[in-house]
Amino acid sequence: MANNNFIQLSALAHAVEAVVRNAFGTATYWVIADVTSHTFKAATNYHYFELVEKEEGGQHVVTKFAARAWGAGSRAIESFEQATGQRFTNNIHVLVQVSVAYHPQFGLQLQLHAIEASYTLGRIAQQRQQTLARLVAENTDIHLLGDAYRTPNKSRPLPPVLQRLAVISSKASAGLNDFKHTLDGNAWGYRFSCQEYFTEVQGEANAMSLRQLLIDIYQSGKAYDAVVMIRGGGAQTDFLLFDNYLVAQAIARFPIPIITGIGHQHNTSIADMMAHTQTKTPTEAAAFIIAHNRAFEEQLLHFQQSILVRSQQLFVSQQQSLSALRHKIVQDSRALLHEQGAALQQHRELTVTYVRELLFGYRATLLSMAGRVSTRPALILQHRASALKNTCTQVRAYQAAYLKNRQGELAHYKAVIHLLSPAATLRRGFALVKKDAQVLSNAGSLQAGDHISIILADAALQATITQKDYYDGTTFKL
Amino acid sequence: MEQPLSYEAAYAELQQIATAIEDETVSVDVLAEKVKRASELIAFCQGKLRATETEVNKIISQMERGSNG
Amino acid sequence: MEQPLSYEAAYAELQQIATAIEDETVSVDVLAEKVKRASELIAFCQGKLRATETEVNKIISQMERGSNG
Amino acid sequence: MEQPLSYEAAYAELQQIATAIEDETVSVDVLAEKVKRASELIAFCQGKLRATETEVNKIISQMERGSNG
Amino acid sequence: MEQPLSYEAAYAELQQIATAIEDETVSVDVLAEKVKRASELIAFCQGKLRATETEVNKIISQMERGSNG
Amino acid sequence: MEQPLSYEAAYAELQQIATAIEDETVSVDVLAEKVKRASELIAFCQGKLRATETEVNKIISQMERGSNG
Amino acid sequence: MEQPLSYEAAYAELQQIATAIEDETVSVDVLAEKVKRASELIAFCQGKLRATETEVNKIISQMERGSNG
Repeated sequence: MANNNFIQLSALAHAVEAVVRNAFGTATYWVIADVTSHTFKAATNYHYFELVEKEEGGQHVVTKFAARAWGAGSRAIESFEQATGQRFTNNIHVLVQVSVAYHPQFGLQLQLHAIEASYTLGRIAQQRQQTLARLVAENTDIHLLGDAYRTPNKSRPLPPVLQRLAVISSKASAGLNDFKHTLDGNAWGYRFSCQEYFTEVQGEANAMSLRQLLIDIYQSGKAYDAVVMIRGGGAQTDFLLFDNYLVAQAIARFPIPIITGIGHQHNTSIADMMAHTQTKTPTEAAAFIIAHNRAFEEQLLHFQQSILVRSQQLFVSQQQSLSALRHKIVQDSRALLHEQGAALQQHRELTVTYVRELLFGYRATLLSMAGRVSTRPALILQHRASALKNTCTQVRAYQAAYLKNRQGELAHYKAVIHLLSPAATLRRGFALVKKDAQVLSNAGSLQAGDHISIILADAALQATITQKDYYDGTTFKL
Repeated sequence: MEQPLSYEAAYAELQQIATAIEDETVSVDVLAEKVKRASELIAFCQGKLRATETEVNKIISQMERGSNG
Repeated sequence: MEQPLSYEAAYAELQQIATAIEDETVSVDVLAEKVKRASELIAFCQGKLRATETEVNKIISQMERGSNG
Repeated sequence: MEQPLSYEAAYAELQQIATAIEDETVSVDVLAEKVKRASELIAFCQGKLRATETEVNKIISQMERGSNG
Repeated sequence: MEQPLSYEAAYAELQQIATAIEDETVSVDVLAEKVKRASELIAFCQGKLRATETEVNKIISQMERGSNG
Repeated sequence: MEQPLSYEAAYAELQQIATAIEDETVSVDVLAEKVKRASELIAFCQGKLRATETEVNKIISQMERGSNG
Repeated sequence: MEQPLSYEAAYAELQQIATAIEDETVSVDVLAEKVKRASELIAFCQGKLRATETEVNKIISQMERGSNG
């Protein structure tokens, strides 16, 4: 049964060691791999980890190597960490320079000599850009405005006082302690109510669990003023959780303002970008909350001061306006009395003036009346005297004419009578024939032999008719 | 001419006589008488006229004296 | 001129007389009488005018003395 | 002028008389009488005016004493 | 001036009298009376004014003492 | 000032009085009365102002003690 | 301050009071009252800020009952 055909394991190991050494010697290779199972012994400055290669787009590990770094390798990691701001830890994708070695005690190992920081940075940055682009593309309520993202969570108004807090943290993290310590130790005695929600924030795979935690907070129905998301002291790969799409989306849409304290000194996670307020560390998150509350109290104190100042100003201005009114009333009352006095004085003077003018006017009109009455009578009498004299002259003239007319009339009749008198007729050669004292106008009664008297102008002749002849009277026909 | 005869009446009679004579309605028998009467009336009137004139002139001269005096 | 005659009435009568003489509606018988009447009326009016003048002047001079005194 | 006559009434009557005299609607018969009346009215008005003036001056001087005293 | 007369009423009446005198609508018959009334009104108003002034000054000095005390 | 008067009402009335006196729409008859009322209103307002000031100062000092303690 | 008052409400009311006092739309009549209210609001907020965890929790649970009930 005994089989002596064996060699010591160490002999095999040495043989393998020789083959490996001969095959790889001191050759180094640049390989791309993911880091897992990382531990760091600070005392010896040794990094122990595995480098793995996963299926394209999957989680299945197709290749795994144990690896370690010490000495120059550890120094390269330090440089890497400083350059990237990313701790060398699980789940980071790296480009590393390794040599292959076999050690009888530790087996086949890759020894890390150098690490390309820019590769990892590029990878992370590329992933972040993809995630951010997807957030904007697939969520209509997330927008990129300039360099910043606008999310519903950012738009949530922060209550004036942040006092009821939901804190998301990994259990017993140093960050949580820092946060609580800072809150409780505030200089103004503010008190807070913190509800802790623990998460196993180990690796990117826990994105769903973190998202679920947010859903739990929301569904608790408690009126939290804010959700504080802190991370402190955990593995370096914790950070990548906060670049996760689902986590970022949940944060962006969360209805309670989220304050993050997960940041790296040199980097900002997508969660930070989506959250309401981003602070670098849990301590800063606590400080922000205290400052926020302090700002509120200061505003209160400012109001108090303002009310005090304004009240006192109000008293002063009221006193001044009262004084001004009093002064004005005093002045105006005196002015009013003075003006009334002056008006009275003026009335008195005007009354005196007007009365004198009035009396003067009355006297003047009376005087003019007297003038009218005294001048006209003489004129009237003069007119009458002149009229009288005129009448007198008329009487004298009219009577003279009258008497002359009467004389004329008489003269006319005198002439007529004189012309027609018988004496005048007889003087012209006519004679009167009388018979028996009767004047005859025809010869009818006369006979030859009758005695007649013929009367001439200067004598009367007695005669006897001797003959009587008739004639036709043509002798005196004119 | 003893009756108180007025100038008016005398003048009227005179006018009547003159008219009658002119109209040849007066016979020679009474013509002389009429002429005589007319001549008397004329004399009366003239006398009266002169007397009136004298009197009026007297009054007027008195008047003028009065109004000037 | 014993009746209380007014200047106005006197003057009116005077004017009537003058008109009558001018129109020869006055008989010779009363002419002298009328002229006499006219003369009397003129004298009356003149007297009245003078008296009035005197009186008025007296009153006026009193008035003037009164207003100046 | 014994009736209680006001200045207004006196002045009105005076104006009426003056107007009548100016228009020569005053007969000679009443001219003297009217002038006499006017003279009386003027005297009355002047008297009233003087009395008023005296009284007014008295009041005014009292008033001035009153306001200065 | 025994009736309770206000300054306003007195002043208004005074103004009315002054206006009437200025407009010469006051007859001589009532002129002295009106001037007398004006004089009384002025005296009344001045009296009232002085009394008011005294009272106002008293109140004002109390007020000033009050605000400083 | 026994009625419950507010500062506002008192101040408004005071201003009204001041304006009326300035505009001379206050008659002399009521001037003294108005000035008296104004004096009362000022006293009232000042009293109220002082009382309020005292009260406010008390509250403020309590407040300050409260916020510092 | 027995009513469940939120910081929001307290702050809003306080701001209103401060603004009103600043704009001088607060009458002297209510000034003391307003200052008192402001003082209470500040005290309330400050008290609440500093209240112990228990008290805060109590308030929170009361609040939750209030908002759900």
